[in-house]
Amino acid sequence: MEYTDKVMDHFMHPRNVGEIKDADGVGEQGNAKCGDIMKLYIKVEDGKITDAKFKTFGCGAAIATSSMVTEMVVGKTLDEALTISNQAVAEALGGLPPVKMHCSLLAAEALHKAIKDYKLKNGLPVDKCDDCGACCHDHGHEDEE
Amino acid sequence: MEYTDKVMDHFMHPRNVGEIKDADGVGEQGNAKCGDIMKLYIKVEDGKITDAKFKTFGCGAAIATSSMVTEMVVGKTLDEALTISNQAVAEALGGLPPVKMHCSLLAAEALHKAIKDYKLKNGLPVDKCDDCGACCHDHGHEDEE
Amino acid sequence: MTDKKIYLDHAATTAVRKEVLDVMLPFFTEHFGNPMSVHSFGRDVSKYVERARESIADNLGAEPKEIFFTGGGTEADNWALRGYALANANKGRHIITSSIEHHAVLHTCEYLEKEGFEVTYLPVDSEGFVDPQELEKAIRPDTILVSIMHANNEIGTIQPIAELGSICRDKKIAFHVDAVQSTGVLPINLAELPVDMLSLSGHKFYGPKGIGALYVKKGIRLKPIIFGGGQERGLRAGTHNHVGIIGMAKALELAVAEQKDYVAKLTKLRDSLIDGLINNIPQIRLNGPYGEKRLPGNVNVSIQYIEGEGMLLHLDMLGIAASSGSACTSGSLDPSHVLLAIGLSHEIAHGSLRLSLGRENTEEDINQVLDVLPKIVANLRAMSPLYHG
Amino acid sequence: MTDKKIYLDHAATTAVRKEVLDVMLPFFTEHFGNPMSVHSFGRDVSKYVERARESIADNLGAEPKEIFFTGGGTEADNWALRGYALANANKGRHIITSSIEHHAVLHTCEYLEKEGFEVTYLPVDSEGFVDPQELEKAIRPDTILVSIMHANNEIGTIQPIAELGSICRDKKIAFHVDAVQSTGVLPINLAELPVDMLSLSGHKFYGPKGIGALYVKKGIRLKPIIFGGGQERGLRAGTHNHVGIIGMAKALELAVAEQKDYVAKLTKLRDSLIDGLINNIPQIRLNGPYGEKRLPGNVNVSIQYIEGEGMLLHLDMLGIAASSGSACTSGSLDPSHVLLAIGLSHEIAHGSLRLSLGRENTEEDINQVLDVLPKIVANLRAMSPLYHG
Ligand SMILES: Cc1ncc(COP(=O)(O)O)c(C=O)c1O
Ligand SMILES: Cc1ncc(COP(=O)(O)O)c(C=O)c1O
Repeated sequence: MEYTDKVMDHFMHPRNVGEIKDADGVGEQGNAKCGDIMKLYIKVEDGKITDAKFKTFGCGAAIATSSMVTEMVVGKTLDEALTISNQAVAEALGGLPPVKMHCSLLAAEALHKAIKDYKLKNGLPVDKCDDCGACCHDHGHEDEE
Repeated sequence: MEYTDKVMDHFMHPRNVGEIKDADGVGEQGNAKCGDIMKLYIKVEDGKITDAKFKTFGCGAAIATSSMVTEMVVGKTLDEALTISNQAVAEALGGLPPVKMHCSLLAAEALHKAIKDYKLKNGLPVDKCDDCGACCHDHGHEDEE
Repeated sequence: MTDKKIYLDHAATTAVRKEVLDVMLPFFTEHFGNPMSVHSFGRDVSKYVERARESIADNLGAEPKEIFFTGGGTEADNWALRGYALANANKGRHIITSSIEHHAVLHTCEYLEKEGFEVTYLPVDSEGFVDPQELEKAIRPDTILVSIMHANNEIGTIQPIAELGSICRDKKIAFHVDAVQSTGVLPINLAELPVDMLSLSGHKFYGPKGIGALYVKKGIRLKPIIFGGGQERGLRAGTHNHVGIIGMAKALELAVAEQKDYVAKLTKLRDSLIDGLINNIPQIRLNGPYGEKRLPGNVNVSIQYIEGEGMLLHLDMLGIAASSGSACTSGSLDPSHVLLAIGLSHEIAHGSLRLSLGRENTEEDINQVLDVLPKIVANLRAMSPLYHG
Repeated sequence: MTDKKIYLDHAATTAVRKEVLDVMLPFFTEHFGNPMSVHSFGRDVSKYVERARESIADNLGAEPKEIFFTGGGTEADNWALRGYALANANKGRHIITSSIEHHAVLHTCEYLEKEGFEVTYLPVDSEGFVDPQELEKAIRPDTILVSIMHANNEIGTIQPIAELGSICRDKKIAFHVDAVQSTGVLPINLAELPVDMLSLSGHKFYGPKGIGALYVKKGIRLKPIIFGGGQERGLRAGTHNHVGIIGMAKALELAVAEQKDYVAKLTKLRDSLIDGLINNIPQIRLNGPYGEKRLPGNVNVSIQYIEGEGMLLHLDMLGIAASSGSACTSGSLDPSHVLLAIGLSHEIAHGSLRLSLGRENTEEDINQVLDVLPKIVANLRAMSPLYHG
């Protein structure tokens, strides 16, 4: 199992660590029992995400994908942000080891939850798929065997 | 599996190879199907074995024990010769590898048969145990497991 | 930060010692025959293989005939359990083991469960000890085999195998011990210990990988689990890995000869590392016992609010190699079954770190860890949504 | 008679080539980590293990994911048969193999018979060939697996595996090939061959002992037979023998690169040895075919009226290492099952001699054998009660 340089860079120097005290939306995904929790805070202005911060308990990939997702969303409209899939996060990091793909799910889902939180708070319609997935996803395995 | 020097000596330089044309007793044991046959010829004078020769088809141990048994019997009375057990032959050779112990049986049994042959030819009483054993003995294994 | 790398994962594997490699070298190219062959090339090698068997037997208080070579510790464990269970199923189909065995034992037990055996997994206390009374209670009329490890690979707990073995012997139940972690480090005298089978693995005591052995006491019946040629008296087929065998024997000779000094050295390092960690990192706990009943080279701590892999990666960037019982590391969903079995919650088990010491470690290595780890922990905690200050 | 020893038992095992040993050396002491570890010591080794896997895959026309490492050829054979049978028993319980397979296959089949599988042992013709029509006839609706070796270890017969494999593929039956004797010597392109599993063993092509591999085609389902850690994608537990893996990969690279010249050389030596034996020893027969369908390094003859071990011992005293299919040599009661299967009587099978050629053999070696063997034969015949002149 080997992380890409990009993953290691985001792990060693994570961008946007912290909380946003007056966040417009907050999403939390995972739980400590499963070994990973991500809490994502967003500021939204004019339908655009203007700031994002995170706190993550989890492995190297969990921290790196958290960092990456905060970088990816800033400047995006909510709709654009909602199209960010876990594959997109993993790709942006130059790929993840197969056993770690579930970590990219964590970050994508925390993002979807934060957006949903913002929408609910602001009386906007919420898509039924805005937060899906549950804790302890089956880890994606590389093999069909 | 390793042969003792004594076995190798008797194998490389077998004593008493050949036939005795006017033998007083001939014993043959084993069969080619099982991979070993020994034919033992003896001359008897005054109840004593005065000469012995052999021909053997078989492995190194079969040839060495054949050679050894001919050395051991010459000069012995028939009764003395009958007490020569396969263990005695093996011991005289400094021991045999466990999987080869059955070869010492071959030689001892050919001897018993040759003596029986002599006795029958000469109207002497024959012990029911003078030739025992059959072809393809179970090879002695070193282990009880 | 220095450039020197610090290896603290000796429980995972060790390097082959130079003295061991030197002994192995001529056997690759010169003395290479198949020990089953009749000719001089074969007899030559066979002699060395049998000497290695005698040496290993000597160093364990066993007889050469009781030592069988395998392809590693895992195969030895598999063989002991399956080989014994299949050969003795007529006497009963109940097996007892502990909940903190290595997966080589536990997954073999799961296989045997599918094959119609029943397995009792004994609980352990908060330090990882199996209670002999629990063993007594678990024994049934149809119990045929008990398998308990000598020392645990994660938390270092040393089991009371003499006591556990006596219970088995009294009841005429076979007793298998996985000694993969203890071989060479703890004294093992099979002439006195009530043990019927014992597994070891070369690469855990500075020998080569891919070679192991199973001690099988005279009179114990096993079925083979690998079928083919007549090697190892018909019980374990496959051309002998004679280089591995010879190397493992040498490694064990050295380990046993140097055991006293080695253990003293490791114990000292271990205890200063444990003390340093406990004193310098808040909200930390030691897993496994303190003192004599802990493997001399084992340190295992759980550090609250953070996950193990993050610590490993940070340490690794600083040239320090350690291991963790976190789930993320192994690619499984649950953290270490051992840490859960001693009563840790999932949350805390995820934040565990194992530092296992060996020959080349020094007091400076310990100081280096104590210098960098508190900062790493603070750093990761600052990032953790669970930590509030 | 010279002092030089002549090794003619390459089918039993080979020495590790110097180029292979050189590649292995740094991995004992320097690059020694456990490839499953997260830290740099582990990743370092993991990289080399995966490169070795790619190299082996490349040299067999397979994908890296299709190569699984084992503790040798025997384990690979055991795994292919038992692993496949157990994973696919729901589809049927009939297996087909040949009567001249290695014991690693045959004894595994016997085990499976006890487990409720039915096994058909295909006969072979007088040269050791399996008839594809016999295979067709033996296939039943409940046949799940066919296992036929590429080249026979005793008599060198090369089976028509492409043809046999097509029959299996047509009927959607898995096809396993024991390529332990052919690896490196015969071209094997799994991208084209209709083969689902293939076993190999490092020490037969100048790699180390105690390491092997099983090719498992994508889509083929196998159960593990050794349980424990999650190595080899959960299918074969046990710490990787990385030195063995790396050495085996290098040995295969060299063998494949040099295959053409090596085969030409061996074939020439083989044929002059065969011709010389046939012309210089009366009442002798070649076992196995002449020409292209015989392993280039294999010579096997039966010499009437004498027993094989005697010849081996005499040759050995002269420094020549050979092997025999005689019962005495193996400690079993019957001579080689292969020689019996090609129709030899017990008597004649006992007098067999295998001379298997390799890299360091020369024309002089052949001449030396041709010089001494006729005398040895005459000598032993003079002692034989079966020989009448
Ligand atoms: C306690 C214990 N048992 C068994 C094993 C398996 O040994 P190996 O990986 O050498 O097969 C290990 C190490 O991996 C171990 O620590
Ligand atoms: C055809 C064949 N299959 C399997 C094996 C077993 O290989 P190993 O002894 O390396 O386990 C051998 C050699 O011994 C062989 O010649």
